[in-house]
Amino acid sequence: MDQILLQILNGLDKGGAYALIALGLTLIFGTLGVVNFAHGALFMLGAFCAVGLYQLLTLEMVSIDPNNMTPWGTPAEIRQPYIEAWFGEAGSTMLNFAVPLSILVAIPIMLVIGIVMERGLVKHFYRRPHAEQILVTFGLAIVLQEIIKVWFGANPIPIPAPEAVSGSADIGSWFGFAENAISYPWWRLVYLLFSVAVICAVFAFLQFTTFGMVVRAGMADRETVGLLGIDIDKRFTIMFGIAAVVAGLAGVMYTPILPPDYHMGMDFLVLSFVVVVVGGMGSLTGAVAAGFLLGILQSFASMTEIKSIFPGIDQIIIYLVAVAILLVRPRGLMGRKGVMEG
Amino acid sequence: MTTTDTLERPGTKTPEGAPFLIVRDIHAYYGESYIVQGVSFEVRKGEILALLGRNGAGKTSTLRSVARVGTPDLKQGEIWLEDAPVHKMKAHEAARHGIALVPEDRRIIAGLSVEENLDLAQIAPPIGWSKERIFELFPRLGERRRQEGVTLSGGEQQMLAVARALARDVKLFLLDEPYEGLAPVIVQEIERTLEQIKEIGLTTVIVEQNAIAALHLADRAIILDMGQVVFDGSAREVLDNPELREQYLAV
Amino acid sequence: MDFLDKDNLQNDLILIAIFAVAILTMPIWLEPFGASYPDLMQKFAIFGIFATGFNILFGLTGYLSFGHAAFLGVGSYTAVWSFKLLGMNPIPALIAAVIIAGVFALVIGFLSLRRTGIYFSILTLAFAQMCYNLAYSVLTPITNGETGLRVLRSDPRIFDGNGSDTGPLVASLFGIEMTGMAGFYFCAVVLILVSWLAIMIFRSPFGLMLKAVKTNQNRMGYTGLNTRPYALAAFVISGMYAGLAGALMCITDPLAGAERMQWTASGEVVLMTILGGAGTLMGPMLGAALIKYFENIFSAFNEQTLEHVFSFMPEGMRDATVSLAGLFVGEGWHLTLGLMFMIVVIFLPGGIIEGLRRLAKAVFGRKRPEQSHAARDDAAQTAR
Amino acid sequence: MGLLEVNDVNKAFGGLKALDHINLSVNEGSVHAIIGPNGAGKSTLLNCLIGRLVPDSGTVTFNGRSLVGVKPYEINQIGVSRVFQTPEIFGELTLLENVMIPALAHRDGTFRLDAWHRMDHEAEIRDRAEAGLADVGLAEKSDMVANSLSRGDKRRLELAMCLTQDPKLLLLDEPTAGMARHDTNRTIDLLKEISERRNQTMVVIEHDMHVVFSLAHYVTVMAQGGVIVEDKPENIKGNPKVQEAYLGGAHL
Amino acid sequence: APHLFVRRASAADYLNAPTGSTVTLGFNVPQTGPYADEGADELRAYQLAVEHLNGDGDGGMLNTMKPTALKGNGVLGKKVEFVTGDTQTKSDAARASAKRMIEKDGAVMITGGSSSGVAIAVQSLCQEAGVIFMAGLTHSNDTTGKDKRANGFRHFFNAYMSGAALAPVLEKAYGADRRAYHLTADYTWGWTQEESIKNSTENIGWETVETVRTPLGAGDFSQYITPVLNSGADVLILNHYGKDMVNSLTQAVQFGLKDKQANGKNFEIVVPLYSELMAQGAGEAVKGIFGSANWDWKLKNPGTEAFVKSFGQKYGQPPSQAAQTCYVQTLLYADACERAGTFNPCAVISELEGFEFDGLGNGPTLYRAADHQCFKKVLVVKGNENPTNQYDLLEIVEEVPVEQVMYDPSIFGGELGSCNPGV
Ligand SMILES: Nc1ncnc2c1ncn2[C@@H]1O[C@H](COP(=O)(O)OP(=O)(O)OP(=O)(O)O)[C@@H](O)[C@H]1O
Ligand SMILES: Nc1ncnc2c1ncn2[C@@H]1O[C@H](COP(=O)(O)OP(=O)(O)OP(=O)(O)O)[C@@H](O)[C@H]1O
Ligand SMILES: CC(C)C[C@H](N)C(=O)O
Ligand SMILES: [Mg+2]
Ligand SMILES: [Mg+2]
Repeated sequence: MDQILLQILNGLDKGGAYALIALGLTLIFGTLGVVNFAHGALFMLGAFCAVGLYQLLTLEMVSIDPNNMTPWGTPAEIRQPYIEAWFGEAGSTMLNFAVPLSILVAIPIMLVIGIVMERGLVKHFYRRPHAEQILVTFGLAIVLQEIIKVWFGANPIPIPAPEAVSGSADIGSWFGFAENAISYPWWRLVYLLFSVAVICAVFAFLQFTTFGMVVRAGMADRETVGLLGIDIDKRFTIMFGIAAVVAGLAGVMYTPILPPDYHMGMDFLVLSFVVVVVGGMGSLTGAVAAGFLLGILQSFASMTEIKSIFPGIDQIIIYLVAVAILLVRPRGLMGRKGVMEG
Repeated sequence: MTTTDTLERPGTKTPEGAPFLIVRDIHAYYGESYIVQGVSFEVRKGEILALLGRNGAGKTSTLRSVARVGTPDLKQGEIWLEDAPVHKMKAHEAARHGIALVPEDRRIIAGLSVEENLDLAQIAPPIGWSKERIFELFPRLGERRRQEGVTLSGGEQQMLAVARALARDVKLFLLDEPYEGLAPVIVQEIERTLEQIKEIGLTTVIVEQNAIAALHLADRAIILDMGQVVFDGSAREVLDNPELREQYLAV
Repeated sequence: MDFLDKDNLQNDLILIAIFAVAILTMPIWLEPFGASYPDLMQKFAIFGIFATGFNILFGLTGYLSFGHAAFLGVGSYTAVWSFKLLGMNPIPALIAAVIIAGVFALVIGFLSLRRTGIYFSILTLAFAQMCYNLAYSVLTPITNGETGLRVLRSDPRIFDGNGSDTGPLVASLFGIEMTGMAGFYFCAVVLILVSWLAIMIFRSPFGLMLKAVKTNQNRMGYTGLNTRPYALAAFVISGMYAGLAGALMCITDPLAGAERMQWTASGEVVLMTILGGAGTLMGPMLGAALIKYFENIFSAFNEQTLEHVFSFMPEGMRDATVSLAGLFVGEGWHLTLGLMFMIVVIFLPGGIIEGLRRLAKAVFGRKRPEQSHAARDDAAQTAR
Repeated sequence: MGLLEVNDVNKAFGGLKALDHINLSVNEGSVHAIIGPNGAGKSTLLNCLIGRLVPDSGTVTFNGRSLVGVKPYEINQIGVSRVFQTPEIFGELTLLENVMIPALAHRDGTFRLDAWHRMDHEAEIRDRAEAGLADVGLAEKSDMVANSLSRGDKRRLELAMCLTQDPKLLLLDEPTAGMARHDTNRTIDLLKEISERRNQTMVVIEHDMHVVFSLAHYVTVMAQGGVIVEDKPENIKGNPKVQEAYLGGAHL
Repeated sequence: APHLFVRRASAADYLNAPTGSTVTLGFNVPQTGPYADEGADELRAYQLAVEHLNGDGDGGMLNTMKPTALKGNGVLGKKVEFVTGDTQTKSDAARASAKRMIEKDGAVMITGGSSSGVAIAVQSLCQEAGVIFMAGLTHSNDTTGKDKRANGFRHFFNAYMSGAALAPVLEKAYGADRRAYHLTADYTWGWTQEESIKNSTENIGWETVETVRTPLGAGDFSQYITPVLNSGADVLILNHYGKDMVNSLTQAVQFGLKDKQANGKNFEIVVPLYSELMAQGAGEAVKGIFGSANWDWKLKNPGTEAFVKSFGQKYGQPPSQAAQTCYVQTLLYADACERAGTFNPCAVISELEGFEFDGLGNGPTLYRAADHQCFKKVLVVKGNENPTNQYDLLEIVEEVPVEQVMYDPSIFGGELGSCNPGV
């Protein structure tokens, strides 16, 4: 019983992550119609905003230690983070909250990245064939990745969550289960809440303003929307900026769960495409629903009981479900007609 | 048969009022095909100009150039609306200056309901007729306000396209075959609307295959052939000149 | 309507003849590029076949499959199994691989083609990823998992397994080992044959129907044509090309690994095709060659080789140049690849072939008197 | 019994009755016009004939065979061809290719894997296609890409595509809309000639009364999903119901 | 082109016999993908080795190796040159790269790799082609077990040795009454390691509760970790490597496994195969966690000290175990050539087979003739609780003597075959 509850919780959490990662993609891909293979790279850049800030905060004052030598015969160094040297206690607190602080840093950075990317590159590709969009965004993704690799190396870089939420929560005891029967890492709960909050914010923005409708209209027919006096380019740029921020935030918050490396974007790329398409092109609700659905199913498919009946099911469950859904429902869970069907 | 030298400023012929729209020697291309080959004309405020010619003459291309839509690409020439240099604008800027184009293929936006199609027209200023007023003129649209625009019948779509232009506060109305596919009763209705519009003093350029109907409405007419102006004069002149009608309009 | 010109067949024959000569003389003219060693030339030919086949589906019908690597993998495994069971003759391996890959393509295509656009792409992707994941783990008894399936001395090899068995375990056709240059010529001949087939398809009524599938499926239906079998036939044909390519990989090097089926491998052929020019006859092959060249030659540069290259410079400048250039080669070759992708799409929309066409136009002016048939056809394709 | 029999067909979109107990009979060799106000259900009716829509109830028989639930390509193969209100053409192909495709479909059926044939050996198909283009006056544009045609020309292209198929029944949804008068007249002549020479059965939807009265042997007037009158053209003109619902004071 | 044939047909009795004043070695490492950093460190070591062989630099382990025939004037009087390539950690790419080195660049020996799949694939390629393969990082039992080849050699240890070395230490630390839960990367290497560790822990009396296979590159392992919580296990064994291990370990710690109590004992995590880079990637999470290693830069012996010194001075950081094994493999190969007096693979193989040496950082070592596997001490290490500097991530717990990790070469099956000189 607790096992099942735990898997449900875990599935929800995974689903939250999938939904959040797919959300940024669905804004660009499902809404603007650009097959954005650089989405993973945006996610990765977000994570590296956190890495960058963390490294900035842990920048160390290096002084030569006269009493010690390294084993290879050069003088040893004494290192102390500037931030602690300068701010003492307050400095350590900042360091502790590096990840949440990164959110503040990542929002403007990702916004600028998104806008620059749209203005400088993607803008010219709205009317080009999807194939060319794939090639150019994939090229961009590789370039971004390699730049990060040159700068930060290829090895994962761990970023701790704030201490207060680094342990795990004894959720079971809240609901009257035995002690420690159901415990779950705090940070993952935070991530789940964060996903829900961001998803709601994006929904609110697109549903309660005409922005969403205009962008949808612009995607269907830019020319006509222009004839109605609307500067659709500007809106597309904003949309792209928002999507980049969403992707970036998903990345920032993911760092304590998965130590980021330059390649992490590619690993999530396929998954996020699958989630968006299973959800249905052009539907935010669909993407979110698909994210949660796939997360929960994946969680269950990994249970030993199920794996012993269908060996290997956990490895293919996402694709299997994707196939099943797409064969039964022509446009995924709730896709809109005519979006990327041709 | 009168053919006007395209270089001559037609505006000088009719002295009353300064020209409202000046199109001066515009050249436009689709990629490498040279389609609009030096078209010039002027329209005075409150006037209705009929733009006539055979299929492929370049009527649509001319209208699209004036509305500053991306294709065809206007490579040379000037377009002035009052004192505004329209040729330097993008489509949405031109629209904000009061130019409205009702495109020939209607361009109802997929995925949006009838009402949303109208809402869309009322996002950017200047805003024109209210939705209520529009639905009064076109009750059929009112009945179908929640239906997806593209599932309307052909004629209903045409109504929506006209309605969408009216929803904006327009100075210059560019109509590309507004009667196409409409039943005679509706044609009459739109004709009446256009007459009303004319009374308000709205300046209009209308492209229409049904030359007779257009000429009855219009003050002046231009005939295009092979991307060039071959006639520019009053609507009466065309109606009275069977030779001209025969040669360029085959009526 | 260029393909209706009277002398058309003749034009095509000239085209394929030139092509054949170009391919067969590769060892000579690739020498200055450092690409004239057998393995790389084999890869050019093999991936040329793969991309050409992919183009029959994507370039003509517009269906963007993101799972074609699965058929390549299936072809590879089939070929190795044919070696293991039947013997090291490449011919049965080729035939079996094409058939089995065709069967897979038939099943996957039948299901995936129920959808269009991105939904189709994701379906193919999902099928291929399932194949990959299963091949990597659960199906290890058949695929030998991560290590890859190889021919072992203990395998039955009905037709040549008996007797003293000390020679290397490589495919051999009538005693000619299919490694090295012999392997390359074998691949080259197959490439020329299937390129001819591709030209035939492009020029056939069937090919025209495939183009029609791309532009307007509704109209096809109202014109009395059933689009599904056309799309499915294209899918199966291109799957067979992939299977063929997979088999050739094993013929020149008898090992089949699961990573051949991963999505990145499917993505690679997509990139090759678009890079060269989707829908053009020769573009995909060019794209394939370019990517393989980068992968094999650019990744091999290191500081030492760079210093050789820039040895004419004064020391300080050389060091700076070497460390700058070092960013783009060796471990940085991906960076160059990414930049190349971007530059090609940005400046040569429609791919390299289209770029060449424009270049030719700029150089020879508007009116090119006698243009080769392929160039014209390619131009017509990319202009769309 | 007519070549085409539509019997008590109904079709609703949500609450909207687009077709309301429609009956229609088209005799072999006749030109049957359908007119009616916008939104009357004319196009919807054609959609039910070609398999794009399936009627909610009622029967449609063509040449004694039911068309309900039959796939569009099969319906076309048994001889029903349609020109659409918004042109459906192969936009990225040249005009000649556009017309050769129906010619091939007519000859080869719904599917044929003739990958080893060569188009340049298909002289007969090509001649046929060129003749088709010439019929509608597009011969000299045969190498253009269809998307770059003006609107009126797209119409004519589509007509050419349908004519090359030699259909038993030709459905025309506003074939002359957007055509210059001159070409409208040519199209009328062409259709008339075809109707007489081949004894071609046609159903024409038109708002241009000139076209209707020049061509039609029978006219069905629809309004609000139903048939209000069916008669010879001469009788339609004066019918008060038709006047009110449709013609207004239009100059005929 | 013509020279291709010429080279093949040259008078020498083995493939790629160096004709000029230089000899070319092929360094085939992952330069892209998740193991790129590891590959970069391997490449550093190779370059250092070449430098030392050619008599540049301080000579490194050339000075400590015993016995040695190396003179610091290249190999057999020929200057050592090298070519590099990217394996991408994929068998196909690795083989393509190795083929380029053999066919185009004329390499007489290929070395490198960062995965057993790649190592086995390249090893069999070298066997067919007729050059020597000196494996880099590869830990699967298969490399010198069922997939062993006459032309291939491995200095690195394997999963069996990891198990044999770890078990007694684990017994000492955690007792004999433990219930273990395995999470295993679902591919060949993972399976062999799981099997080896399972066998050796069961030998000391542990019980195996469950062995669960996880897909390669899963990223998020939470759905595999949650079932561990209430499974009745009190030890989690992570048969993962690289990024997978970094992620699974980090996440296991986040799920509170390290602080958990089970069966009245502290819950423990074990990572049988450790590396410095993984420890770096996992950060805090590695503290106090046991594992095994082939070598560590903090070892106290002359070879290690010499190597760390020259590596550290050149690159400003200590070498990883990947670097060490690659460096050593290069020296061993060069030494064997020197002793054989030729680069002919068959002669080199017979020099390497049964070769006993010392001074290369691992203490006395034997290249066993039966399976071309090196036998030497194995280190049991533990994540350092109080690192004094950024490189001080692992702490050596025990140097397990070679006898304890020795096994009978026949237990893994396989067939060496005969040497192939390539002509
Ligand atoms: N997108 C395009 N690309 C290339 N040529 C085009 C394009 N659109 C139109 N043309 C060509 O430009 C010429 C003028 O077209 P335009 O649409 O302006 O004619 P029109 O007078 O409006 O005709 P119609 O009465 O048929 O609508 C035609 O010859 C047409 O073929
Ligand atoms: N898919 C649909 N969904 C909802 N309503 C539809 C759909 N298709 C058609 N309609 C409605 O059905 C009615 C009949 O449409 P139809 O297209 O048949 O009209 P029509 O007689 O062809 O008119 P027109 O002369 O304007 O083309 C219209 O009111 C239209 O809005
Ligand atoms: C790099 C190795 C030590 C581990 C690796 N995963 C292998 O397969 O062997
Ligand atoms: Mg027009
Ligand atoms: Mg209609």
